[in-house]
Formats: sequence, structure tokens, C-alpha cells
Amino acid sequence: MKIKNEPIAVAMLILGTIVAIIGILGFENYRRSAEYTAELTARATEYGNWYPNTITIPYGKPAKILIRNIDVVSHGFALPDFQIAVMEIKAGESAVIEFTPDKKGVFPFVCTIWCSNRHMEMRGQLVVE
Amino acid sequence: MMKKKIILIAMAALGAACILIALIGIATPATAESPRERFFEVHAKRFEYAPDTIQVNQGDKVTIRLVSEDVSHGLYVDGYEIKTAAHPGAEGTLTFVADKTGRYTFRCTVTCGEFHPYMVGYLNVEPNSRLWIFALLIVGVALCSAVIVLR
Amino acid sequence: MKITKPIVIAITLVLTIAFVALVYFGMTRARGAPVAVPPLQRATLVSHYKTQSLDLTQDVALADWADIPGTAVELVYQAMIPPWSKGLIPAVTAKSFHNDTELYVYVTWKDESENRALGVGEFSDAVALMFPLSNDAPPSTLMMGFMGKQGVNVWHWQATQDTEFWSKKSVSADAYSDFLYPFEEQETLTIAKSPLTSAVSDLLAVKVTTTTAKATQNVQGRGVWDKGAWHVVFKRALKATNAKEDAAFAHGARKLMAFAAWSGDKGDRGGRKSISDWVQLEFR
Amino acid sequence: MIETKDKLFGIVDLNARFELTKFKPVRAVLKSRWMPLLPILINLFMFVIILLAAFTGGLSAGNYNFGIMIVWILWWVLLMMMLVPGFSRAWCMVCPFPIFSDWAQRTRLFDVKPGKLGGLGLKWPKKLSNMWVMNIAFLVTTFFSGFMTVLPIATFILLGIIIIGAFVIGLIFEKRTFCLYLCPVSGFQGLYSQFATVEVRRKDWEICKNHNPKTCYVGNEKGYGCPWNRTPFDFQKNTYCGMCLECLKTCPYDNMAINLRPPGVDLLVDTKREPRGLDEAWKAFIMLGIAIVFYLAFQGPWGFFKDMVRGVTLPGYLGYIAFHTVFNLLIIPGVFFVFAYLSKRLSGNTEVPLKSVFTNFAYTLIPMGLGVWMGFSVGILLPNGSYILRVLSDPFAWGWNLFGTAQIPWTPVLTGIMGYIQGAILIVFFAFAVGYGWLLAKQIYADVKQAKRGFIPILTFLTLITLVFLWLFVG
Repeated sequence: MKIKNEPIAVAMLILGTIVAIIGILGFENYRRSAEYTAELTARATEYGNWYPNTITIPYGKPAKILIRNIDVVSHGFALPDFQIAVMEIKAGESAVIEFTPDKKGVFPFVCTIWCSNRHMEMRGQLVVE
Repeated sequence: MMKKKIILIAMAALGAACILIALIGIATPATAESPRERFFEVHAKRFEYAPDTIQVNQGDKVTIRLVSEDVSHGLYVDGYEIKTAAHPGAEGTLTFVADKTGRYTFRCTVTCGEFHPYMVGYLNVEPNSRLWIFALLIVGVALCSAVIVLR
Repeated sequence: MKITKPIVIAITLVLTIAFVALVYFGMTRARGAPVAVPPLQRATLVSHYKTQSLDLTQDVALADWADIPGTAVELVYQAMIPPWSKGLIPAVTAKSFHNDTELYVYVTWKDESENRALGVGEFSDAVALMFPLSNDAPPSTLMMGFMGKQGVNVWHWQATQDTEFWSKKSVSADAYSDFLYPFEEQETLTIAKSPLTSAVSDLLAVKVTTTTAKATQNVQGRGVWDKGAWHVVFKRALKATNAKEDAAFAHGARKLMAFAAWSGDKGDRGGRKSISDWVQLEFR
Repeated sequence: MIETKDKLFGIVDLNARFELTKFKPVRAVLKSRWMPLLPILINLFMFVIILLAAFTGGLSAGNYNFGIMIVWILWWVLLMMMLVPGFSRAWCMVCPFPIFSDWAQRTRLFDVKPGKLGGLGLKWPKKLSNMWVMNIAFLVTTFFSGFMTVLPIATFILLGIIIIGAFVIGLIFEKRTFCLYLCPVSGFQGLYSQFATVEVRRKDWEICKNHNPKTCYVGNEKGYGCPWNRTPFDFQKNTYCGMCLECLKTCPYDNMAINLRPPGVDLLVDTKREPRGLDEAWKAFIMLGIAIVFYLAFQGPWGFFKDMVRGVTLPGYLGYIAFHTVFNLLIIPGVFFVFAYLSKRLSGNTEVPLKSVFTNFAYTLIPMGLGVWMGFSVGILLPNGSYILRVLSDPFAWGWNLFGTAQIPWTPVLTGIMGYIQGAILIVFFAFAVGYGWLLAKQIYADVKQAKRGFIPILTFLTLITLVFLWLFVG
């Protein structure tokens, strides 16, 4: 039997475009929800501050938080109440912090690098419950 | 006819001399003036350095203090392959002996905004023998080709 | 299927609209999930004109300040330059007034313990005010006055210094340290000090690690700890003695300022402190 | 192939050819319909990733974005340093953008469907069948280079416009009209591919002469008639040959060949069907001017100019656009005109029109321009190439690490000797420009004596422009 090339070519085209896009987005979505307790986006105050501004994690369970800096300048993450920090997360990079919260309450986290004139406002809250 | 020949020969000689000097220039590094200690305070802000050009002589001991005026910046010197970084409020310093001549670009090392890859300044280590060598070569090639064509 | 004119027009329209919509969607999320960014709101501390003047040689009289409206100033952990603060003083309340010749600033904050002495592992409570020396300084980096070459004037009140100066009591153990120091876990060295002229150190700084005592100390201050809260009053002549070193104030003017506070029992000292954003000081 | 007795530098035989397709496996691969479809499909996948990264990247840092890095560092530099000078329009061969309109026109992706192509199939107006539209399109595109090369979403918008434009134009106009006369990157590729060391040409004119109908032009069951509207049996210039390889498939006599050749042979071609023209001359001016402006903006230390280019203030940005446009369209051609005028005056020739002197000598700027763009590209690639390793492992800045290179920091490579590399490139291409300048002079002026005198101003111009770029690169 002669192999029909036309359907193969069409299949490759669809595989390389639509399927690729859906596959990549779907995989990333699954990976994030499976791997991380919470996700945090770092950006300067003018561009929306930490997003989300309040994250909630359960008490006593190991937490794994993905911090992505989608900004064009460096940011840093500090959670002083737990003495946890990532000194510098460069623009376009991401960091992962892992810890087990041993106290309940609302704890502030702040940016550690002077990132804009509204740097002092760049802070959020971690809720442990 | 004689006159033309003389001119051509003179041009050829000049062209050849240019190339020869250039080649000798490559082989022997220029001798430096008496070296000095040089200090520069470079202020970095998006997306430029002030001063944007640093002029030193070969052999100088160069110290650059990097001060950031807005966000984190860095300074990497091409050729010397050294770098420093500065936060607002915390400056960086680097010291080197300018033993390589030529114009070297220094670049920001910390992503500081969208134009970060284009944030550069120049370090001029005199004498800029690279420029003169290549300029002589180009003029030499031009003169020689003129002679070849006109002969 | 034959491609006809209407089909081409339809395809073009659909593609263009879809693309524009996609770009619009992309632009709205170009910096991540869109959120409304609140406009910058700088706290304002109003310094009203009053004919009163206070005598700090007497103890701080809380009644003097009772009917002056206060400005709550939020503080955050100093988490930019290590070592970072260990405990947070979440807020201070500031009040101010001025008369023809003097400026008064009053700061109060909650602190469960009164730390007026120094020792190994024992640190002083403190509060500081910072003013840019240049009057048109931009509200950019406030890290220890990195505001151009002129720098800042810092008024640093420390509980220990207050005790030493007003009560003439020695506060130090044989050894102590109160600032960033590489051997901070084994602080055993004594530090030479000049004789005190005030409970407030009048300092200059141009950036981190450059705090320097001024040759002339122009600021007076006194604090009292009462029912779980510090009340500290600063006093200085309205006019600058030396325009290069002293913050200049004038009736009707505006000035940027910032606050920092230390909680000794939580291990705060030096860079370990809680800091505020810029506050607008207004003279009315 | 033009027959010329002239030798480049007096030694290089410009008629020398080495036929790559004489090797059976090479020819077999090129005749398969998977070639270039398979590379196009792979490339299409690459661009899907690029578009996705550029779209999701939004306004975040371009230097950590797959779209920005692959397009502006890898693709652009590859184009300028390898593809165009080496392989002519090889990029057009594998370019994925026209695949959708090809598909719509042919209704087949792989197979060949004989008969008329679909779509409205209009003919592109004759008056615009040149480089002028592309000149403007490219110049306008460079207005936005301060955004496109750093903001992912701007790159997305540019690519999106090109993809949709290619598709819609393909539905309205015949064949590859978009590629021929509209694509912004087609123009300089066409211009500089005249210098390329590779060409697609027919081998034996005798075979073609007697071959009717000419299947390379009308197509047959093996392939489509030249989608680029060339006449493969007799064209002589690379400019508008998109290397789509259809003619290799449609020729029943295997009379089409891919040849290696000395660089720049096409510069000497000036026939009635493929004349030298002001459109290509201006393309050369624009490319040269853009290289200067880009160098000032992106590799120079002047912050105020960067602020203008990135549009901090509207007046500043408009100022940049005005300067950029005037500099490229008027000043560079104006300066060159002075030297062309001097050339004519000095030559003593009164018959050759000044326009012809101006146009023909402008072709010396093709090797020159290619050289300065290579030098410029070195200055982009060596400092920033290391970003590519990073974005390959983490294309969307989502914290992936596909190949273990996501943590590689920014590492400039060989930047210490960059000046020498740039200087050496300049000298080599200066030599080519001078070599071809002399051959062009002999074409322009009938008399060798006139050519000699007329050549001197052009040599002077080339020397000066080389010195200008040398000063920019290492001065």
C-alpha cells in the first residue's frame, strides 16, 4: 500500500500548532496546581504589586510557593516572621520557597530590593490557617 | 606620463607603508605613558551611565565606583571580564589595571528595565591602537587598489 | 470550495478582529493579572503653628500633646540591607507643632517592654526621624538618605542615651554594640564615646553605612515609657544652623521625612529596624 | 549565468561554479516534496513557541523571553551572518509564514493538485513590482525596533501582522506576491542575496530552449510553477528567487541546479528583465543608514537617544522617527549622490546619464552593507548570545529547565576581541565593495580610462564609509 503523505503533513501541521499550544498551556496549568501550594507574582507597585496580594496556606503542612518575577527589574522576597527570604529574584526568573508554617496568623512579606519609587508599598500578606 | 608614474609609485609606497605600519602595530603594543591611579564615580540610571565614556591611559590603575540612582544596576567591562553591581544606597566598586588598549564597552549586568541589554558605556584605554591599525589597513587597501586600478 | 471575494473579505475581517482582540487581551495581561493600582497616598503630618514652647528638662508631659491630632505612620520590616529586622513595630503615631523659633515632633508607639539599658544580647529601644537636606529632593530611594549628594539629616533618639543624658545614669554593661557588626553574635567590644550633649544623636548620611555624627548637635529630645508605649519628643530650632548639615524648615513649607523605630527586646539595633515610607511634613 | 571575462580582484574567476546538485542524494532530497515542507513544519512549530512566549511574555523583560531572543538574537544574526551571505534566501525556503496561503491556494499541503490555483489570484500592479513597498515597510518597521526588540508583546504584534498579512495577501493576489513585494524582511534578503555564495540556476540553455511548455513556470504533476513568478529557465539574479525548490521538482530534465559560486556575482547582472534600479539602490542606502542609527541607539552609550528610540516622550519619539527617515531616505543617498556626481565629472564621460552612474555604483553598497550588518550583529550576538541557552530551557519564564541550561547566567563571550572581529569583517567586505566597484565602473563607463577616473570618487566614498563604521565599532 502506498503511504498517503498529504494526511501526514496535515496532521503534523495541526500537531505543531493548535495541539502544541493547548498541550503546553494545559501541561503548565497541571504542573503548577500539582507542584505548588501557592503561586506569587512579583511586580513593582505601579504594575500591580504582589499578585495575589494575600495568599493562604494551611498550618503545619509543608508549603511550596512559586514566586515568579514577571517584571523588568529585580525583586526579592522576604517573610521576616519565618526568617525566610530570597534575596534577589531577577527579572524573568522564578524562585521556589519551601517551609512548614509552625505558627498561625497573618504575616507580612515584603520586597527586598529597591525596585521603584513605590517600593515601600510592595508588600503582601501570608495567611496561615 | 612620467609624472603619473611617479604619483602612482608614491601612492603604492604610501599604501604599502600604511599596511606595514599597521602590521608592525599589531606586533608591538604601544608603550604607555607613566601610569597613574584613576578614580571614576559612575552613576547608573535607566538606561545610561554618567559619565558614559571613561578615558584612561594604558597602565593606569582604574577604580570605578558604581552608584545606582534608581534600581539595581551592574557594570561589566568587556575584555577585562570583571564586574560589579550596585543597589540604590549600596554601591559597587571595581579596580583593574588598564593593560589592554582599545575601546571596550561596559554593560549593565542586572536586568534593570526593558532597555537593559542596550545599557552600555565605553571605556577608552589610550592609545586606541586597534582603531589606528584598522584605519591604516583600510587606507592602505584603498591606496593599493587605487594603484592597481590606475596603473 | 472556491475562494470568492466575499469569502476573502470575511476571512480578512474575522482574522483582523480576532487578532486585535487577542492583542487587546494580551496587553491587558501584559504585566500579569490586571489589578487596580491605588494612587500613591503619602501620609501627611501637619505641623500647626502654636505659641507654646516645651521645656524638655522636665519630663515629657503627655497632656501637652493630648489635643493635637496625630498621623498614623505604617512601618515595615527593614528587609533591604542585611541584617534585617527581627521584630516589627507595625506603626507609630506622630504629632507636630511649631512656634516662631522651634519645631517639635512627638512620636509614640506601642512597646511591651522598656529597654533603657545595654548589655550582651540587650538592646535599646529607639526612634529616628530622617529629613532630606535638599528641599526639592525627589521621593525616591530612602535607604539611609540616598537622595543625591546632599544626603539626609537623621535625628536618632535612643532610650539608653535618654537615660544617660537625662538621668545621668550609666546604661552600658562592660561591653555592648548597637550597630551592624560582623561578630554580632559575640558582641564583647566596648566602643569609645564622646560626652553626651543630648538624648538625640544629630546625624548625617548619604547612603547606607555612612551615618556620621554631626560636629554640632542641634537636636534635643526626651522619651517616656508609659503603660506599654513610648512617647518621644524631638525639639530643634526651626532655622537651620548650617544649611549643609541641618534640615531646613519654615512656616508654610513642606518637607519629606521618614520614620524608623527599634524594639530592643526583639533584638533590633542598627539596620535591624522597622521603617516607614516617605511622609509629607506640612507647616501650617 | 552571465558570461564575464572580468575577474574579481583580478584573480577570482566569476564564472566558476560548483554544482551541489550533481550529487545524487542531494538532488533526491531536494526533489522530494518533503523538502522544504518538513523544515517548514518544524519551523512552524518553532514559531508557535515563539508566538506563545511573546504573547505570554507581555511586557516583561525581553532578555529572558524566548520570542525576543530567538527572533532578534538568533534569527536576525543568523540571517545577517550566515543565511543571506552564505545561502541566499534559504530563510525564505523554510519560512513558515506563507504556508497557510500556499495551502489555501493549492488546497494541498503536500500533494500537487494540477490546474489553476485557488484564491482570487489577482496580479500585483506592475508599478509596484519592485522594492519600494518593502523599502517603506522595512523602514516603518524599524521605527518600532525600540519596542520590538525588547517587549515580547511587540514582537508578537509584528509577527502576527506578518502572518495575517501573508495569508490575506495570498488569498487576494497570485502566488507569493506577499513574499515578493510586501514582506519587510524580504527586501534586504533579496538585495543582499545578490552577494550570496549559493544560487539556483538552470544548467543548459539548449535544453530549456527546446522544452515546451516550460514546466518550471507553469508547473506539472511533480510540482507547482514558480511560486515566486520567476522564469527559472533564464533568470540570472538571486534577488527574487525564494529557493522554494519547486523548479527542481518540475524540471523533467534535471536541468535546474544549486550552485556554489564566488560571492557577489549578481552585482554585475544588469539585463532588460532584471535591471539594476533605484528601488534596490535605496534599499542599500536604507540598510546602511539603519545600521548607523541602530548602532547609535543600541550599542552606543548615549542615553538621551535611547530615550528617544523607546518613546519616553512623544516629541522625542517623533524626533527619532523624523531623524531616522530623513537620514536614511535623504542624507545617505545625498552624500552618495555627491560622490556619484564627482565620479561622472571626473570620468569626463558625457553620455552616461548621472542616474545610471548613481544607481549602478549604489550596488557597491551591497557588500559594504552586508559587512557592516555582520559587524553590528557580532556586537549583539557575542554579549547577549548566552541568553539563548537560558530561554531554550525555560522558554516561557515559567521556571522550566528542559535542557538543564536554565540557570546559566548572562555571560558575554569574546567581547574583548570583538573589535578585532568587527574590524576584520569590515576590511574583508570593504575589499569586496572595492573589487566590485571597479568591475561596475568598467560596466558604466565604456572606456577604461574613464572608468579609472570615475572609480576614484567611489573608492573614496567606500573608504570613508568604512572608516565611519570602524570608528563606530572600535573608535
